[in-house]
Amino acid sequence: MRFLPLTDADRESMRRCLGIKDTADLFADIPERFRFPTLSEIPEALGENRLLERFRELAASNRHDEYLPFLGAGAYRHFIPEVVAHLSAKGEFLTPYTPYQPEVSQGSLQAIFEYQTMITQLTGMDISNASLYDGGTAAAEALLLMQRKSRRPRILVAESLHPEYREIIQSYIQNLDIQVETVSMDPSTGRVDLEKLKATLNSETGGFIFQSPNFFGVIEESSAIAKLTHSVDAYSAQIVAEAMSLAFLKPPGEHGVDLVAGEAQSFGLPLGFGGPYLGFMATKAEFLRQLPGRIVGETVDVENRRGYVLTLSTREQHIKRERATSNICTNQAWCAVRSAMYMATMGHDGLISIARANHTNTAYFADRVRTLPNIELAFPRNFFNEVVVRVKNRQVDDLLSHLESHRILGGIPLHWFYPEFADCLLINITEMHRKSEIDRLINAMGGML
Amino acid sequence: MRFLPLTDADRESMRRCLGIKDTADLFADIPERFRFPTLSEIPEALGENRLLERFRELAASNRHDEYLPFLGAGAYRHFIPEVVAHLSAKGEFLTPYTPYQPEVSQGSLQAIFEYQTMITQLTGMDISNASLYDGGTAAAEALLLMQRKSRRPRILVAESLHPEYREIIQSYIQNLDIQVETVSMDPSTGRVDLEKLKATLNSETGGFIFQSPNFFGVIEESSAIAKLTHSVDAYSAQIVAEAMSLAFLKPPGEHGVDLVAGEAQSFGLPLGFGGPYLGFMATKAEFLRQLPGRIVGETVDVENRRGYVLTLSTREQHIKRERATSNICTNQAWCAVRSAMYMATMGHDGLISIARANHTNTAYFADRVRTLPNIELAFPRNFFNEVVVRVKNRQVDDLLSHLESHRILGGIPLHWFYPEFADCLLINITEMHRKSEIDRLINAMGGML
Amino acid sequence: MNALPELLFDKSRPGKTGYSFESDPIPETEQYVDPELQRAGIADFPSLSEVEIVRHYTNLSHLNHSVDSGFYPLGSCTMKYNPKVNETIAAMPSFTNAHPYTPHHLVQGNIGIMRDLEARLCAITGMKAFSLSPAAGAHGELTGMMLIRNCLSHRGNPRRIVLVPDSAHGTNPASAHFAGYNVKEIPSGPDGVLEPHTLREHLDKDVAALMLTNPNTLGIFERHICELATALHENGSMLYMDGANMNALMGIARPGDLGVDVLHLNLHKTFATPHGGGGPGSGPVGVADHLAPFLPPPVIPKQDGSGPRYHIPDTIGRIKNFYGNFLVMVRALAYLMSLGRSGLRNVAEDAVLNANYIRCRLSELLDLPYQSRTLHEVVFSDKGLPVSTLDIAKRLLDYGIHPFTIYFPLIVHGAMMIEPTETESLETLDLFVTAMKEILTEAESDADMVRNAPYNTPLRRLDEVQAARHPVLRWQPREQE
Amino acid sequence: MNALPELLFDKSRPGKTGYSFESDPIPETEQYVDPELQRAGIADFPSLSEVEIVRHYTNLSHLNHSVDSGFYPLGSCTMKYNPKVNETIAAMPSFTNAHPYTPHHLVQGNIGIMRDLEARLCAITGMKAFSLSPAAGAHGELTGMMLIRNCLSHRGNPRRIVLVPDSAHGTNPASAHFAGYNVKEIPSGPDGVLEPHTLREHLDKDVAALMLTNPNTLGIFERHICELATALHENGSMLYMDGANMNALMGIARPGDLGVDVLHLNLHKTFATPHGGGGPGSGPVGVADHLAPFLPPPVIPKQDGSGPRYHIPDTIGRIKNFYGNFLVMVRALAYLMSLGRSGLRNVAEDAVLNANYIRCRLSELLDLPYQSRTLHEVVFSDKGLPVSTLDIAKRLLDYGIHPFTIYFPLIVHGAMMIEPTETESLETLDLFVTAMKEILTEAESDADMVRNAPYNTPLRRLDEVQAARHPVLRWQPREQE
Ligand SMILES: Cc1ncc(COP(=O)(O)O)c(C=O)c1O
Ligand SMILES: Cc1ncc(COP(=O)(O)O)c(C=O)c1O
Repeated sequence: MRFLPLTDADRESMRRCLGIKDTADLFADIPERFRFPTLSEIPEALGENRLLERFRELAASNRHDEYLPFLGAGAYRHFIPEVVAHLSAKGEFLTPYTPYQPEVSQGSLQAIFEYQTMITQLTGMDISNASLYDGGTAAAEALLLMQRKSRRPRILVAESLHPEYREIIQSYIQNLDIQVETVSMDPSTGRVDLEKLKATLNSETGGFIFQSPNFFGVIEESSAIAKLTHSVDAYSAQIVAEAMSLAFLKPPGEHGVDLVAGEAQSFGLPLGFGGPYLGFMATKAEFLRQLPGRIVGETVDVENRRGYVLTLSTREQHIKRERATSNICTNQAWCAVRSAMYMATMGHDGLISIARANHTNTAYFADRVRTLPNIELAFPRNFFNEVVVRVKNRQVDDLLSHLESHRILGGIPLHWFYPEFADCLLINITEMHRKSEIDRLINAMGGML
Repeated sequence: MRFLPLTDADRESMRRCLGIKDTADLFADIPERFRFPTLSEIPEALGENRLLERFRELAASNRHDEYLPFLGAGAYRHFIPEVVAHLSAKGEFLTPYTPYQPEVSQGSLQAIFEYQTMITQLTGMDISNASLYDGGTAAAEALLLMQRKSRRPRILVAESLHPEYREIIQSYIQNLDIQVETVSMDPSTGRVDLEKLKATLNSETGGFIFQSPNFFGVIEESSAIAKLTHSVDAYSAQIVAEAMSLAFLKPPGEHGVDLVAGEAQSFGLPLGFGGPYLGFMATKAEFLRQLPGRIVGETVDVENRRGYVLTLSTREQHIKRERATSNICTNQAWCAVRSAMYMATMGHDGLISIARANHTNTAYFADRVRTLPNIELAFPRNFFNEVVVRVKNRQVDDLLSHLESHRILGGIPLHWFYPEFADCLLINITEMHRKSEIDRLINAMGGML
Repeated sequence: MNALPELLFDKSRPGKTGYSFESDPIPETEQYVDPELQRAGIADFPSLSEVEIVRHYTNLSHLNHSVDSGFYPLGSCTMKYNPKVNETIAAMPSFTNAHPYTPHHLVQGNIGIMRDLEARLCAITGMKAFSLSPAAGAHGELTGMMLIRNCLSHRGNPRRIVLVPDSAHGTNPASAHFAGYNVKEIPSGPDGVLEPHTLREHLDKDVAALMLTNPNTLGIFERHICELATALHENGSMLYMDGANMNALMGIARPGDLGVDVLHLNLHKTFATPHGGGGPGSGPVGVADHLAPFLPPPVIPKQDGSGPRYHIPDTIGRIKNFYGNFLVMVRALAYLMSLGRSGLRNVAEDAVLNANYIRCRLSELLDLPYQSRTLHEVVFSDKGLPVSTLDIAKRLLDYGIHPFTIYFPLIVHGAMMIEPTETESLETLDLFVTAMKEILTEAESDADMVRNAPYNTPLRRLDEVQAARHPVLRWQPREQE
Repeated sequence: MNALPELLFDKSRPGKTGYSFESDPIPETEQYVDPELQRAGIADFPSLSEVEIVRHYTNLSHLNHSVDSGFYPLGSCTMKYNPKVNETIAAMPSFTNAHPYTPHHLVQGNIGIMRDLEARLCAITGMKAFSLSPAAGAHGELTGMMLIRNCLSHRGNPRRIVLVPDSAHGTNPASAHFAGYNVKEIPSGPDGVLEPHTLREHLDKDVAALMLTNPNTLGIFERHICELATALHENGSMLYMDGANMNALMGIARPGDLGVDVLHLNLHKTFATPHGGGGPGSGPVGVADHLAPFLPPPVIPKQDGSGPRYHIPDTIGRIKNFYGNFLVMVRALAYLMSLGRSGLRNVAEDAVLNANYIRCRLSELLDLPYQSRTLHEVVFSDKGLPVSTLDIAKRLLDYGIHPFTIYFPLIVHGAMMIEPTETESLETLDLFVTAMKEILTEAESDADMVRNAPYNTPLRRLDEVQAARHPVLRWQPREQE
């Protein structure tokens, strides 16, 4: 077996050293009747050539690559420079463990320190952790963090937060002493209904968690939200599911929010059928001791040379056990390093111009879709790269099938998550779409309506 | 431009340092009327996304991957473990220059030293150089080497040597004081006609160069050949175009030949539409000072630690200029390193078992093809993984078109190189062919004949 | 070669570009976004050329110890070799380019991968169903504890307490806590395993479950597991198994047969997916039949051709976006296919043989606090040594060897937790043993030398106290420093 | 981290396997091969597991300086950055899996690549046709000299002599020699370029050609080139241009316009294909119209859809198997497409600007033997220094910088030939200048320290004399040593 370096002779001499006849003797503690199951359901080994063949077949039985996609909703198709793939594939980044021994882990540690820095620059926050699992769990951690820090039992969640994120939050808090209440949206703007928010906030409220751009693609009024929450001494957490928007929009920090968390898959991670992605969390400095997850900090070695270490681990499970700020151990370190590679490669101008291209393309779609009969933008202003269209007198599923017959994946039907939006479709357009492809979507839509 | 790290500000400050206004001033020596051509034939730059698109289109306009191939003749389709691709793609192996500064090149140097060792083990020779361009030029270098060493003007070449190799030899010697004569084959065995060889050898003959397995796939009688050449104090050079055969056949060194050269593409290099491949050359120790190409040798550093350097460079063009043993400078170093990775990964047992699988599959084809009417093995014995079939009463091109209509690339028609073999097809079968694929070829052939 | 590269931000110069992307020209459009919502620039965000990026990360990469570069016997972490072919497979465009909300009939290959992986994990563990959603081991624990809680709630009472042996990994109590339980630590017995009588002493109607790592973090098989399971089940409690150490058991015994109700696996350990310097992982959760109704969505149906199920009436609810870490699952399945049925047992046997060989060779030199038979790892203590576990660990770095896990499990004084894994050769094990011997000799003759190690690493011992006291967590432009 | 890894052979143990391949079972067949022709084993051939292979080469890789890891100002070698996207492209299965004897209608993509590359090279150089066959620069030279010889033979007399300036690269005289010519070295003038009167002194009816490197190996543009060409042509001789330094000229001037009859290019230099630690390269040869009939097969026709031509009546004959180094061509074309029309000139301008900046900064410190304007590289001498060029080179290694080319060209005493290329930043150039300054200061105060450098490299100075005196060119099993 190519993964097993012991030879039979090695095994024999090792058994001699151990004074056993048969390696099976090492398992004598295991109840005999359960020892060495046959596992007949599992096929025998495949050679590397057959393994590759098998996976090529599996790959070929996917058909999505024949379709022009307009799917977003928390997972975005963006350009990834090839240099990112090459560098992140290096075994030296791929195969270490969590950098517990900093003297031989400066590669990963410095890369993560740089990641943390770029995340703070993009969000306008003071500090960032080293990653969380994904956007949805980052949102849940943000909620728990606000609750811990505020010591208040009640957290508000915007209806326009990604429905999967809300589901995850619900699962995370179901057994904890936290009450979560939903703040609904203004159906005309797609934004948080600020009046309702104001009415719901009270002195029991630890914080408000909202997404911007929100699930409908609409940019929220973060400044107003931050002000409202602060008026009852509660925190505000802005969730960002499309990290690319950070390079287009005013940083959440400048709006006064206390915490930004979300999904950074857009920064160099492929769609990958949903994972691994990259949860991030950046906050004001005051949250530091309550932050979940790993944190890398700068220090010096005994010769006073700059170096990096995992730090503030007294927050963590391996020290604090059940009183830790979270149970996270393995995080998404490599994804963070890869996203740092992406951000560094795109650079200041690149990231901004790609973000602009996202918006410009989406704006072009908006211009054109408005000329179609029987279809409208549900929320006609303040979107980044995602819009909701409302189809008049039509089931949105019919439209989707029609588009599919034109080899287009036209978007995500909102009724999956919001039954009241049965006539709405969430459409994502990025820098990857050519003008002609947007035109193709418009024409296919026009042909149906 | 992402490949140009200078900023406009840098350029400006550098120009100030140089005391020039315009970078164009640096080119003042160039005749003005020829300065700065417009190059309007060349399109403007493509962004990385468009570049990849363009090459994906080019790749898609190849259609060969829809066909079951049986093409060999000096370029062979073999299994390459993925680990080889991953390791050889490392930038640290891909992007250095020739290791002129050994203190910072031990990676490449040790890898080449190991390559040299494995080549000598496979060929049964004393020494190996660090690579040559490819099999054809290696054959030409072998011929020149024998002539230099023997100081005799006449070199014999077997008719069954790869026709391209013979063409290259002809080009290489056309302007030199060397006479080359062809020794024809025995049409019943496909081997060198030993009687003719004996008759042609004389005291003016410096050496005889033959291929085994030869172009027709037939294993030559190396021992007898070596004996015959030695009887007139001439050298014998065995060319190996299918390096995989070395793991199946008795090493040339044991047959007494003086020199082995050829093509090692089979060891881990993809078909790649013909290149880059890997010329190799291994000889008895006595040829050392006359060897063409780079050689890596072991030595020690000032602290007496084992290390490697390029050595014996007094043979080479940068020292000896027009009296060098060859003009080669850049060789195929990375291919040699990659092939060493391949050989090490396959290992002793792997290389031998893959070589056997080549032969077994080809033998199975031979068994089956002999059952077909109107078709025969032109040289029915002593082949490795390539055979010639003769089609009775038929143009071989018709058979090939028929096979192509069955999505099979049936082989190489010998009339490309040997008009007298108009009814013959050279068929290669490797470990990559499944039994069912060989059956498919047989059935398609049977359907036509 | 050893100096740390400058930071990206120090190298950055405005005007440099590392990328090249060509967008289509788009006609002028209406202005849809309020200007005050837009940003101008990103202060201090780096600008570098492509070659500078490549050099930065190439040079950083050389500062890492990794499985690809050497021995990494980090106990409990199963730092085994990650086959390269899995990377090739996980990089196939059909997998990397698939959007998670693609209509199911267009991604049957991907769904087939998850289905096959689940089936194999069921076969290996004897569990009846799996959720592939959890992103890592700890996430699997949380999911598993939620499953238990929901199931008990369904039976009428979620109960309040989860028992965790004192040898448990920190994630166990933390996860139980985030599932709303109070954690009660219980002691392992003198031979390092949980005694049934200890369990019984703590067992009452408040106990929801026991979280048991098996083999435990001492590397010892919890040989009373069947009895523990029975006691728990009779009390209406459940047995959670932390399966992070499944590398010792696959092909050897199936937790489902032993009475386990729910367990998690770490694909990034047992199933050879690379750990990435700290993730991503994948921590599938396997359950017995009675817990299956509570699994989080999406649930992959067993029959071919159908899409995942989202509506699971009794579910604990979603715990992760989309399907989980799909590309990690792809690697794990590729690994399982490479091993095949018999390979599983071969792996476990060699892993256990290697660990026992280390144990045998080092037990003359080091204190072995528990004498019980151990499986895939072995834990020594620094009792009686002139230097501490930390010192030995740091000195090992000078030998080019990554240290074992140190100071865990907490029940061993100065624990050295050594897990060689099956992908290490006898030669490597012997080199390690020799290095340990030499270090202990060094420690006898010159303890200070060992205490000041390492010497030959890119940096020497780092000041972790300063890092925590004066946290510098991001680069700042010089002016503001 | 610095020790050299053991050799594969020392690590090898019979019974280890690094591969896994599954062949189909094949029924028993007849025995076709005489038993005495078959081999049993391969003595001492290595056997290792996959993880051992990975570690071996990972650790070896860390011992190399490379363009990916740092500055590499090796003069004449154009060690520029090799874009990663080209590697992705060259690895596309449709290119890597194509057999060179595939019927042409099934490989039109590949043929199109070669056609486009040729067209671009023609446009850049002003030559009329190209052969992509040559495997490297020296191979291109040989091909070019054969072309000249065949053309002259066709005109009645191949002539005997090729003139080569004393500053030429060693491959020039060697290639001329292997094309059957006698080489006559001629001196360059006091300002480093070949003077027309020098040429005329040597020009007679025996002279077949002049081989001129332009810009030459001093980095100086041969500014009399048009006059030289005219003199040659009037004498019935030809002008061969060694185009290895085309990085200074692309987008700036076209050799074809200057009177060049034939030239070679080094794709592995000017066109950014990686040098691979010494190859593979690709050395296309471009010709003026009168040499086109002699090109080696295969010739790629200009019109789309057709196959290559093999039957070229006046050809010099084939010089390389198949089409040449196709996958190198793919990378070069990708690079050219990335640059586009204007990028070519930008590259040359920055390359020349960088070299002149180095020249300007270092000329206070080092002797500059030729004062002429230089382009992409600059050559200093060690005249007047307390240490030699070799010492400085070795000391540079301690600064993490690969040395310049040393002792070439031969006409400069202790030559230091510095070619930064356009892919270096101003910061890197400044670091290099600073390092040079420091080394020269060190040399003043402690010459021996510099003479014994390097100190911080994986190995220290190696004994090249011993290597040549007692050649050890392969590993041998210990018994036989
Ligand atoms: C025994 C044990 N349980 C649980 C975990 C947590 O797994 P993860 O790091 O994937 O969250 C670990 C990992 O260190 C472990 O060793
Ligand atoms: C000026 C010059 N000419 C020719 C060559 C030979 O090129 P190659 O090494 O590709 O054979 C070189 C390479 O060093 C060179 O610098």
